[in-house]
Order: sequence, then structure tokens, then C-alpha cells
Amino acid sequence: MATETMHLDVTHPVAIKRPARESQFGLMWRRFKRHKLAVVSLWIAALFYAVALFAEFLAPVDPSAYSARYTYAPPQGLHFVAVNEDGGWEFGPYVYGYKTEIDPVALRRTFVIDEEVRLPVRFFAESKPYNLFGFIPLTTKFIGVENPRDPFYILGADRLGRDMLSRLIHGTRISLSIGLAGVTLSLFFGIVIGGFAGYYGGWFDSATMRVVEFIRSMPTIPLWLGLAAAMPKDWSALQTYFAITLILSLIGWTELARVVRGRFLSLRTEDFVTAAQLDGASDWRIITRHMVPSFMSHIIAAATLAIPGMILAETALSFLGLGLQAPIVSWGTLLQDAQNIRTLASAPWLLAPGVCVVVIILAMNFFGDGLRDAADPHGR
Amino acid sequence: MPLIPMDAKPILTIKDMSIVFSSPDEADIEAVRQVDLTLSPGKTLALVGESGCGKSVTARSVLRLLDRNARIQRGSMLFAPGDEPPTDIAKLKADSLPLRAIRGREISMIFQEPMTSLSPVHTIGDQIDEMLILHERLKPKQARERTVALFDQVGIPGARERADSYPFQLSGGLRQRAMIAMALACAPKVLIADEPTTALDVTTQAQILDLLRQLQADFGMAMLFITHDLGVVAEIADEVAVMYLGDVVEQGSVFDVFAAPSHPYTQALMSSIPKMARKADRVRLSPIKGTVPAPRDRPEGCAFTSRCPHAFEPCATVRPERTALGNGHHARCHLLTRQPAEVVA
Amino acid sequence: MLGFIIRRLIAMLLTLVAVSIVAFAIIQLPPGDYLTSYIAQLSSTGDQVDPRVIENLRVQYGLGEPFYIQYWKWITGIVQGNFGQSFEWKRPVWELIWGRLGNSIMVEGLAVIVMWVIAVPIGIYVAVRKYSLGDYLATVAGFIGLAVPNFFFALILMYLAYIWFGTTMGGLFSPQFETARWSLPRIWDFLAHAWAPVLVLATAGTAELIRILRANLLDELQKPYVTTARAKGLPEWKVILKYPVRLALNPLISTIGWLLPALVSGSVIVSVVMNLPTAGPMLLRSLTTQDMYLAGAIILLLSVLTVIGTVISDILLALIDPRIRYGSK
Amino acid sequence: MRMRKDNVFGLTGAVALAAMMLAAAPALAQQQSPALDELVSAGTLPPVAERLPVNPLVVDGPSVGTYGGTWRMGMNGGGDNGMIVKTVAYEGLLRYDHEWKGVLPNLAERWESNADATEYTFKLRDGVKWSDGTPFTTEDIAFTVEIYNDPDYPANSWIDNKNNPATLTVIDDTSFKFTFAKPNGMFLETLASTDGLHITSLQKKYCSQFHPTYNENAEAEAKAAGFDSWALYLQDRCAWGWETIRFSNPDLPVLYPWVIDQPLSANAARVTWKRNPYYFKTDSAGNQLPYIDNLDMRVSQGGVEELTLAALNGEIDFQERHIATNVNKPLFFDGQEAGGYHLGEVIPSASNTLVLQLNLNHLDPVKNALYNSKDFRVGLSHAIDRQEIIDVVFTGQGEPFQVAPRPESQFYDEELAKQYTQFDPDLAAQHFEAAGLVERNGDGIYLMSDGNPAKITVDVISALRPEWIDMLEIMQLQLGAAGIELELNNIDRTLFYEKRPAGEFDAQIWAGDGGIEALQEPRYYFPFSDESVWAYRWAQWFNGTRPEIAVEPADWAKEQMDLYNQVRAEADPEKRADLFRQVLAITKEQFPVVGVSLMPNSYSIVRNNLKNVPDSMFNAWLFPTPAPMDPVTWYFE
Repeated sequence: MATETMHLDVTHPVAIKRPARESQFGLMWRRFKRHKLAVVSLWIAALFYAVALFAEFLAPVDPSAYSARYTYAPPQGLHFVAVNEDGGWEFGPYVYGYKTEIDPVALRRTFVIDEEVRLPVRFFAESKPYNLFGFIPLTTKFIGVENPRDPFYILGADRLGRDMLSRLIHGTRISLSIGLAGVTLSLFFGIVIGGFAGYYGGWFDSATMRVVEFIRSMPTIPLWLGLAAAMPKDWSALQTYFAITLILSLIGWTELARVVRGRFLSLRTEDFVTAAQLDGASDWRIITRHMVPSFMSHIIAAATLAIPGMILAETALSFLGLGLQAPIVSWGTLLQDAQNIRTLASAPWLLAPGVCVVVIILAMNFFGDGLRDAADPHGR
Repeated sequence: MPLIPMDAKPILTIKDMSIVFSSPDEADIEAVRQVDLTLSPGKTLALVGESGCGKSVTARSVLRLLDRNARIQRGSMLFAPGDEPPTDIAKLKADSLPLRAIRGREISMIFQEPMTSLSPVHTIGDQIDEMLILHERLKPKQARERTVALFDQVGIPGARERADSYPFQLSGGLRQRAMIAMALACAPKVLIADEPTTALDVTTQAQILDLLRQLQADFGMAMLFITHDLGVVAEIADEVAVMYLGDVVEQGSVFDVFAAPSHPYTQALMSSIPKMARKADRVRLSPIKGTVPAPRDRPEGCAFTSRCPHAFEPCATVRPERTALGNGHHARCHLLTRQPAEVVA
Repeated sequence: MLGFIIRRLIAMLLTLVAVSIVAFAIIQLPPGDYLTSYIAQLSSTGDQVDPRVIENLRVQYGLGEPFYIQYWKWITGIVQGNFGQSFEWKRPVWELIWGRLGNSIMVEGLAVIVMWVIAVPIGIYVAVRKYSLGDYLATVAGFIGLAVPNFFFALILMYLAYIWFGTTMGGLFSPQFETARWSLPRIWDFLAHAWAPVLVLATAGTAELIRILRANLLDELQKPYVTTARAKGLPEWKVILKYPVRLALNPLISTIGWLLPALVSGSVIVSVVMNLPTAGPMLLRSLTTQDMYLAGAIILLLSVLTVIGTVISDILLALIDPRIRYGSK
Repeated sequence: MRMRKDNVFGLTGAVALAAMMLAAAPALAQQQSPALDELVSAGTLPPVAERLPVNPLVVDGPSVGTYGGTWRMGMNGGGDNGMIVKTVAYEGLLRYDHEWKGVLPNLAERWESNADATEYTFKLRDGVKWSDGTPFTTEDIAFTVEIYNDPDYPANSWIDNKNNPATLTVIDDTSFKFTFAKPNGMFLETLASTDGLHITSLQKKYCSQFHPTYNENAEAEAKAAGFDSWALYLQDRCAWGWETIRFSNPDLPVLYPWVIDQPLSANAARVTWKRNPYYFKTDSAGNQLPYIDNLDMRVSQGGVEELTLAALNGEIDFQERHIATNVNKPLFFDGQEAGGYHLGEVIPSASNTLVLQLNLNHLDPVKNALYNSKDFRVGLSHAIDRQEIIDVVFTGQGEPFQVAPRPESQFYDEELAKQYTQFDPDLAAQHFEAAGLVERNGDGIYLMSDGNPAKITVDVISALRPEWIDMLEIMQLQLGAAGIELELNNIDRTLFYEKRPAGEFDAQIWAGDGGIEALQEPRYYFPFSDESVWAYRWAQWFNGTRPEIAVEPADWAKEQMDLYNQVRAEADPEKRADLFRQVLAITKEQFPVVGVSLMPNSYSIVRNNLKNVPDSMFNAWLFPTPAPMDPVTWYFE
């Protein structure tokens, strides 16, 4: 009797699979949209990257433009609505002026926001000519005071009277691009090495995994310190920047390699891979055309989650004086400037880069989490 | 009140039960609608249907093991052991003491995949002892003795040593035997077997079915047997209920239903079973055309409309009534109450 | 089980050899050696250094020999318990670092404990009450803990302590307990000082642990054996604690291994800011002065600690998880 | 500790003071700290009269102090030996007066020299004892000279200076003579400065046991102690002058006012000192100095923030080092009342905040010619808006200034200090033209004679003085507008020094040392030492140190060297000053380096209950503040 059984389940014809990529991403996107926080985070992250991209346009002034009169000037804020003398309402962006005094004994300037003086602010204000991306000549900035001689410090000024907002915007470019470049490099190493290990298995796999375990068991900061200390000291700022990125990714690839390897191991035995192998497709083709697309979403999620670590690492290294150094403007170097008690006590607005770090890392984490959930609703 | 005339008083009566799944961003889905089932001591009710038809959900709802997003929207589950007034399980709180007193002790359950249904990091004995300690208030030593005895009873060789094994150290058949031993530990009045043989190979499957039958004879419990395998139904069940997309489309004694399937879905199921015949006489099996629609695409009316060869005008919009066909045989089909003006092919 | 431990220990030894080579390579990487930075330091105070003296020092310190010879001398010395001399302090390295390492281990060990004590209940709660208000709060708090750079947190904590309580945080002991022997009051004094750095160190890790535990537990909660346990009639808390939590903790135990390197790294920065006499600041200084045997020993020992931590967590895992113990998949 | 002290001085202080005055009045008997009374009565320490020299050095503060208390301060990292030099270790044969003008007797009671400044005879104070009670005699001096000349002992000082070796002649137990091959007119100043500490740093009795000449088992004992050779063991136990590890050995006998209690070590969280019962100074009332019983130096682990907070919190009694930064001043100013301290004035010895030293010995002929053009340097100077830098970076503190002796110095010359300091782009352009810079590229940068843009890569160590980067960033913009490109190269200290002999760097940045001690530190006035980075190869020629890279200097520099050699040979301070003014006159004419602004005064944190602290003091490495201001006479009220 039992031999006659017929299972109902297998009788349904399987719907023809649409190309794995599209359906997977479409599905992923739909699931992703359900995470409100992740969607908001995506927008925040996108905003930050847009700021990084258009730094020259968005920064009101040159990040190195100093002013003796406005050292440690507090933030003016940006106001939109004002009550004029007649008690009527006026609209339009403006900032307040400053009243300043120099205290030669205590060696400082004291600022009072002068609400009597309103300095009108313009969007798409005219500026000195500059090059966007280094080659598009422009004479318009996103925002600026009507009279360029007036002080304009929405987020306050640093010890040299440099505009914190502009420095922050330019720092965003460096810090975020380090994260992105580092992750891209890590991703490259991770996919190639982890992919080969997972695909071929055997001794190469165990050797790779030993190396990964080994690198992961090294405490990172000493490793960074050693490598950073080993960098030729006469390298230019730009070379240092690339070297730091490389150092960060030298350690970052291991995590991604593990993820990729794990996926490869489980995919290797999947039917569609076997089918492709039976079709006589080359290993390279199988890896790039069949396997990688099928878990690209996981990789993207893992990569997104790796970016915050990179950003944090850059700030930490710069903080210890081993990463980027002035005059390069990054969140790390800005924080290095702000890491004294004086700043905490009297110029807390210099901690704005710290806030940015927190915000972008929160956003990237939520975004990455959402992506991961969307890519794999049950797994991790 | 028994719907089917029975020798014994029913022990569990499910009446008009609907189960709804809700999700934060989609409309609620009624996974089980208006189900009536009755379990009697010493009898086996088989619940048959394809994956996703709601049979497991129904079974789990008896022990209130459904996920947090599922709720019993209407209906009752009256559990009436002995002479005490019946308890409506549907009204009990999910983690309440009365419910926990029923779980495992009065009603217990066997699951499909014994490998994953047993904790991999606890010994099998430990997982069974626990129940005895909990419900029978035995000392750990006594509980272990009982476990070993149970192992003997379910035919696990070397029972004492096996009790100290981990699930992954046993074969699939032994694991399922252990699972059965666990379910029977407190001599429950109702046993729910959720596809207990699906994951096993054919020989083992037969052994397990024999064992279950044997144990039912020994313990006299009522059994709710979930399966998608009509062969298994014929082998073990007294009564059968066929489910399709949340509806019990037909129910009755195994004999009646197999002899005279009244719902087009049951008919289709029957015709998909291969018959023993010589090679030359064999006919092609006729698979059911189409695929099971997603629950959210289920029509207002009869769920089977989209695949039914006899579907006609009211099917898609009006839900067929539960129609008695005598001798406790019921079906939900418009064909039983009205004549189609014109068969829509 | 014994075979497993032996295999693991052999692998550990091989890893340690590799670690020692890398550690030595790292301290050899920077151009120049201790003497060049020493000369630079002397010159800046206006001293002129006699080349004869430098030559003598180079010989005394064994500098200028090929890499493999220096490494061989170093590693054979270490095997015999001699970590070499610190150039700057002219003392045997071991004498300099054991106290520091002890402090590092205490602070980091305490951080691990705090992380677990905080993370496990919260992790269980947020997994069981998925998408509840508590889940969101814990997630957001956890992410903030993850996102605030350690040094930043330490600095703010110190300043707030000064503003609010008028105390200067920093160090691990009060002056009177600095050199005292261990006693109950000294332990109390240590705890009174260590809570802040431990808190700073533990925040990021706690967030990470909560995330891992939550994800693991969510996975496990969906497993059929949980339903089985419920079907037995066990109370919900017991169902969760005995079964899914037990399994969800397993991968967490294996995280001890790689939590340690992260903690060690974090403690370098926190120690610099909060003035803790741990191995971190000493490493930083020895790297900048190119006091290579000192730097090498610290890097080596920190890595060894990590490797040992990994091995311990592996063995622990095998002990509590029969699947690993009996070699099942 | 503090609690107890408060009680003592709050209630019983007056009584104690009165008792002390009574005791002191009748016989002017010598007094000691009550902290030592017990030791003396127990017999472990001889009475104070036996511990003091026959003729103690009498040093008076403005008021007679009371004994006791702990002076709390902070060190930055374990390698901060400078802190100790500046507070404890300044005990040489001679010492400076408070005004940093002349030298005073210290361990040497008196001295004389011959007319051509080649022979100096000293008489040691009779009966001075090391901290272990052993007498300090010429034997120790002789031993020190011997050890310093031993190549296995890596110390460098005037004692074993190859250019002008010193020969020691021991006359008797307390008298000896140094004879120099060449005249050494500034030897007394050297002895009074930090460099003078070498000669009094080693005790023969203790240190000879580590040297094989005196102890044939020295090598074996070193091995037993875990050292690879006797030399390393000797270096460890008896480190030279002020080397860091010298303060790690509590057994090393010293002549300091305080001796090590908790030694400096790589692990130390604090370094503490207790009074030296054998210290050789008293006040005129006969009280053995110092007044303060203990020193407590907390060791921060590489960050000064903790120290800053401690100072604000009143946990620092006196300190200038590390924490008195420009940036922190408002913070400390505001915190005075809460922290119970006030700010004292500290006058730096450096003349200038930033010295731009173009490499006049550049190996690239084009740059060499350009940098050697005085017009180019004058043009650079005029292109810098110094007032703006002062306003931005120093909040208006200081004034435009060249690298020249400070106004406090006897060599101050307003013309030297102020020439070419006015900001005048047109004038700058004229000078650039005179230097051969006419053509400009698209960015407005002048082209040098080889057609390359005039770009100066400036090496700077920002870790040393953070404001250098700030100043250079401003100068970069100012000079850029004037047609000269400045590239900042922020590098590590080691590399900074390594680049010098190579001769291919464009320019390096340092502070303007020699603003007060111009005579001893004339590195910017003529190619004097390795620190004369602007003419490194000329300096090699002058000193004969690295003949392989030495270059014969320009005639004007040779003339300066000649004059300075005369300065060295001249024993008469007046004549020396006249000769040095001639050196400075040539400096003024040649204008070798470009300065920015006068180094503004710094400040110190002084607890209000710490008495006898001078309101104002100089600060330099050679004048190791506050030690020359006699902190042994400071006391807590």
C-alpha cells in the first residue's frame, strides 16, 4: 500500500524563473521598503554622499579661509522668519551678526549674537570662481551671505575663524570616500579570495580560512599602528590617504571573504550551479554569471555594514595622529583638533564632526541591517 | 454534539473555527475558515491536503502553538476529557496555566522533522524526562526510568544508552520513535501527528505507522493525523477531512470519502493516485490542472474555483454551504445544492 | 574531545609562530631604528652625538643584523622567557610589560563580563519581543553605542564627571593604592576607577553582542524544537531559556575570540584619553620611539592573548555543544 | 595627605610655627623638617648639623617657610624626563640667578679662570653629601670624566667634546681644574645651564661597581641581573645627566633636594619624591631646605587632557609644562576661583613663534641660488601679513618680529628685530624681481630660472607645536597671493632630522631659540650647529663634525665664525658681548632666516596656598624653569 503513495506537492509545475538578478533585487527592494527606519537611513546616507560629492558647491566658503575676527565664533544658526520694527513678519533666510570683545588677559574673544543685526542670506549666492570636481568652473555657491564681507558661520568657527560648516562638508568628502574606497577594495579582495576558497574548497579553502582567522586574531589597532608607523614619512597627504585606505581594507577584506566563502560553499551544491557545470561553463563564468549575482544582495548588505567600521577606523587613526593629518580636512582630523577640554568647555560646536560620525554610522548600520533583512528575511 | 454518530463521546470538538494571519503591511489572511472537526477516543482523523492548505495550522491551533501573528478569530475548540465540563481551548491564554496543563499531558504532538524538532544540544532522555518531571512531578531518576520504559515500548533498542544520546546520533526512524515516546510520555488523550512520516523513507514510514496504530490500541487516545499522502490516510485513518486553501472541502469516514468523493477536489485527488495495473493497462495519471493560488488571491466563493473542471457561475463569488451527504459525510460544493446552468470549462 | 583539543592546540601553535613573525615584521617595517630616533631626540636638545658611541650602541643592541637573524635571536629568547631589552628603558621587556598587561587584561576582562551581563538579557528580550518598543529602543541605543567613537565618548565622560561631580577621572588606582598589594579596599578602589573605561569599552561590544544574540535567537525561535518544547507544556520563559537561548549563545561564545582583538584595539585609544596604565599607551610610545623589542613583545602578547582567547572559546563551544564535540555537522 | 595637612595648618599651624621660631631664635641652630625628626631620634639618620656641609649654601625666598606638604604636578608620558630636570635635577656646580643674567655658586663654592679662558679652577663646598650620606668630592668628578670618555658609555657632553676636549686636574679633595685645548669663554654659563648637570651626576662609590675597571665581576653581575653586557647594566644603573632611566633607579645617590620614592618606570602611574635629608642648602634662619617634603608627579599616558582637568580641579600645585597652551588659557583663566590657583607669568626664551629656514646649502643649483638671494628672503618677509597671523593664531598676543634677541636680552636690537616685517606686497614683488623672479604661471606663481614654479616644500613637525600648521596654512595663502607656492610637509621627528644631511629639503620650521641666551644659542645668527638647518653644511665646516658633507661657507658667514671663535676665547663678559654684537650686525645685514612674530608670554598654574613663587620667570631648556627660581624655598601655607 505504502508503495503506491503519491505526494501531491510535486505535481505543481514550477513557474519559469525570471532572471535571478532582477527578481531578487525587485523582491529585495520591496522587502527593504518595509523597513521605515532603513529607508530613512538610506536617504540620510544618500544625502551625506551627495554632500561629499558636491562639497565645493555646498560649502559656503573655502575650508581653509581663516578670519582673525571670528576665532571660536559660536554658530549663528540660520533663520527664516523675522519680526520687523512695525511688528510685521518678514520672510527670507538671514543670520544674526556678532558683537565681539577681546579679553587680552584671558586671551580670548567673546561673542554675543547680535539680534539687532540681520544679515540676509541668499541661496545660489555669487562667489569667487571655483571648480566643481576640479574642472567645472562655477561662480555660484549653494548658500552665502549677501555681502561677502559679513560673517557667515551657521555652525560656528574654529580656532582660526574657519567656517565649521565648510570644513565639515569637505571633511565629509574625505571620510566618506575613505569608507567607500576601503570597502570597495575589501570587497574586491573579499570576493576574489573568499570566492575562490568557497568555490574550490580543499586545501586552498582551509589555507585561506587559516589566514583569515589569523588576521582576525591580530588586534587591529596595533596592526594599524605598526603599518601606519611604517609608512614612508615623506609621503604627501594624498599618498597617505591612499595608504590609509589600503591599510583599512587589508584588514576589512577578511570579514567579507568569510561571508562570500560561506555563500559559495552553500551555493556550490545548488542545482543551478551543477547544471551550469554540466553545461560545460567555465569556472569564471559560473562564478561571475551564476553565483555572484545570486548572492550579490548579501554582499551589498555586508559591504554596507562594513563602511561604518572603516569610517570609525579612520577617525580613530587620525585621532591618534597616525592617520590623516592637517592640512587634510577629514572628520578624524577635525575631531583631533576638537579633542581638548577647551573645546568641550567653550566651543562644543567643534564636536559637530563627532555628531556627523554618529549620524552616518547609525544610518549606514540601519540601512545595512535593512538590506540584510531584505536580502535574507530569515538568515543573517 | 457529535455530527457523526459515534460509539464514544467525542473528546475534542472543533466548531466553526477560523484562523487569521495578520502582517503589518498587508491585508489579513484567513488561513483556516470555518472548520468543524471532531476527535473521538481510539479513533484517528486524518487531515489531508496540499502544502499550505491550512492543515498544519489547524493542528497547531489545537495546542495554541501558532505564531504571534496568527489568531483564532472565531469558533471554539471544546476539549472534554472524562466527565469534567469541557474546556474551550480557543479561549485560553497562550501561556496560561490551564493551557500548559493540557499541553503535553492531555494533548501532545508529534512533528514532521524529528531532527529539527528535537533540541540538538540536549540528550533525548533529558528532553523526555523534562515532561515527566513537569507533569507527573517525578524525581529525575524516576523520570529516566519511565523514559527508558517508554523507549522500550516504542521499540528503541538499547533504550538506556539511547536516552543519553543526542538526536544527531540516532537514525531518522529512531528519532521519530523517540519523538513518539516523548509525545506519549504522559499518556495523553489526544495525539496530534503532524506529518510524522513524511521525512522518513518508505520502510521506516510503514514501521512508524504500525507503531502508531499499535500504540493507539494500547493507549486508546484519539489521533489527529496530518498528511498529504492519501495512501497513508487509507492505512491509518478512521475518518478523513480534506482541506483546500483553508477550507475543509469534504469530510467523512474514510470509506465514504474514498468510495464516493463528492467534491471535485477530492475527486481529482483520488484520480491522481496510481492504481496497481499491468503495464499495458496503465492510464496516465491526471494531475490537477493549474496551481494553488496564493491565499490572498483566493476567491470570495469556493477556493477551488480556479482549478475546478466543473466551476460555474456562483463558484467564484458565493461560498458553498457545508452540505450533509449522510452518515456524517459532508462536502462544500455548489454542485451538491444546485445544478449548473452551464458548465464553465 | 581530547583529540579535538590537541588538534586545536597544534593549530594554535602554528598560528602563534605566524603571529610572532608578523609582529616582528611590523616593528621592523618603519625606516630607521631606535638609534635614529634616539639621535633625533638628542639633537633636538642641542646635543651632538659621537658616531663612535652610536656604533657601540648598535652593536650592544644587536641592530643592523639581517632580519632573520634578529628574528631568530628574538624568538629563541622569548621561548626561553627572555623578551629582550627595552632600548628606551634599558630594562628587560618582561619586567616592563607584565604589570601593564595585567591591567589590560583586567580592564578588558571586566569589559567582556559587563558586555555579557548587559547584552544577554537585553538580547533575549528584544528577540522575544521583536519589533516592540523595547526592541526599537534597545536597537537604537545599541547602534548609538556602536556609532560613538570610543575616544569621543571617553572625553565627554571625563568632562561631564568634572563638570558634574568635580572629579578628575583617569588612572586605575588612587595614589594610596597605586603600589599597594591586592586587598579588598584595593579591589574596590580599582572598580571605582575602572567603571568608566570599562563602560566606554563595553558600549560598542554590547551593542554588537545584542545584535548577534538577537539575530541568532530570532533564527532559533523559528526552529521546530521550540514548538516541541512549547507543546510539552513548559512555561514560556523556560521554553526560551532552556532551548533557543542555549543554542543562540553558542555562536556568541565563539565571538569571545574576536571580541578580544577589538577590545584590545579599543583600549589603546581609551587608555590614552583616560590615562590608564595599560599596555596600549606603552605600545603607542614604543612604536613611535622604535623601541622594537618592547613594541614587538606587546604586539606579540596581545595577539597571543587573542589567539588563546579564540582557542578557549572554541574549546568552550565544544564543551557545551555536543554537535561539535561529536564532530557532527 | 591633603586632609591632614589642612588640619595641621588650619589649627595647629600657628603653634607649630611659633614653636619653630622660638627654637630657631636663640642659637640659630639648624632646623630640619619634622618629617625627619623620627629618623634622627631613632638613630637611623645623623643629626641635621652633621648632614649639612660646613658652609651650607644659603638661599632665601621672600619669606621663611614652613615644612611639609606635597607638590603635585603632572608628567606627560613616561619619557618626560624634562619635567624632572626642571624641578628636581638642577644641581650643578653653578646655577643661574633668577634674572638669567649671571651665574651663582652652587655645589662649587668659588672658582677662577685664566685670562684666555682655557683653565678653570673650582673649589667644592666642603662636606656636601650625596643622598646616601657619602661625601661629594673630586673623586666623583674624576670618575665622571673618566666614564663620560668611555666609548661604552653613550653620553655626550662638553666633557667629552671632540672639538674642545676638557682635561681634568685634581688638586685635592675639594679642588680641581679643567683645562681646555681651545678657549672656552662661556664655560661658566654652560656649567650653570642644564648642560652643567653632567659633571655632578655620578657617584664613584656606587657607579664604579658596574664597571670592569673597578669590579672584575661586573660582567658576570650584569648577566646575573638580566643584562647582556656590563655596559648596558651600567647605563641602566647610572644613566647620564638627565636621561629618563636615571630616574628609574631609586638606589642611585644624588645631590638633588628630593630623592626618588616611587621611581619613574615604564609602568609608573606616578613618580614621587621625598626630601633628601642630606641636601646642602638652608635658608638664612638655618632651616634645611627644601621646605616641601614631597613631590608627586602623576604620569599621564600620552594625553594632556587629564592633566588639564586635574589642574582645573586644583590638583596641580605648580606647573607650566604641557598644559599652559595658548588654547587652554581662557579655560584656566575662568577656572582660577574654582580651582584655587592663579596664573603666573612665564617669559619664553625663544624669540620667535616660527622660523622659516630656507636651505641655503640646497643641492639643487637653481634653488640654491634663489634661496641665497637676500632679495628673495626679504621679498618673502614682506609678503607675510604678520599682524593677521598674530590676530588669528595668537589672539593678538605678540608683535611682528624677526629672529632676533628678545627685548629682555642685552643684545636686543630693534632694527634687527623689526626689519622687513611690514606687510607690503608691492615691495615684496620688487624684491622678487630683484631676485630674478619675473615670469608667472597660470596660477600666478613665479617661475624660477629653470622654468619650474617657485614652490617651497616646508618640513614641519606639527606634533611639536600645533600652531605651526595653523600659521603655515595662513602663510600658504599669503605667499600664494604673492606668487610663491608653499607646500606643507608634516613629518615625523626622526625623518625631520634625517633629511638635514641629505641637503635636498627646501625649508624646515622650528621655533626661534636663542632669544635670550643668544650668546649660547646663536643657531639662527650664524651657522653654529646642526640646528642651524638653514646652513647645515656650512655648520659642518665650522664644527668639523661631518667633513664629507661640509661646504665652505660664504665670506660673511666665515667672518661671523671667526668672530664667534673670538667670543669663545674671551673671558671678559663685556668684550664678549661686543664681539657678539658684531656677529649680530652681520646677521642683520645678511638676513638669513625669516621670522614671524615675537613668542608671546606663557603662563603657569600656581596654587594660591603655594608661597614664595616668583610672579614671573624665564623659561628655556638651558634655564630649566622653575628649578633656577629656587623651588626649594617654596612652601605651602
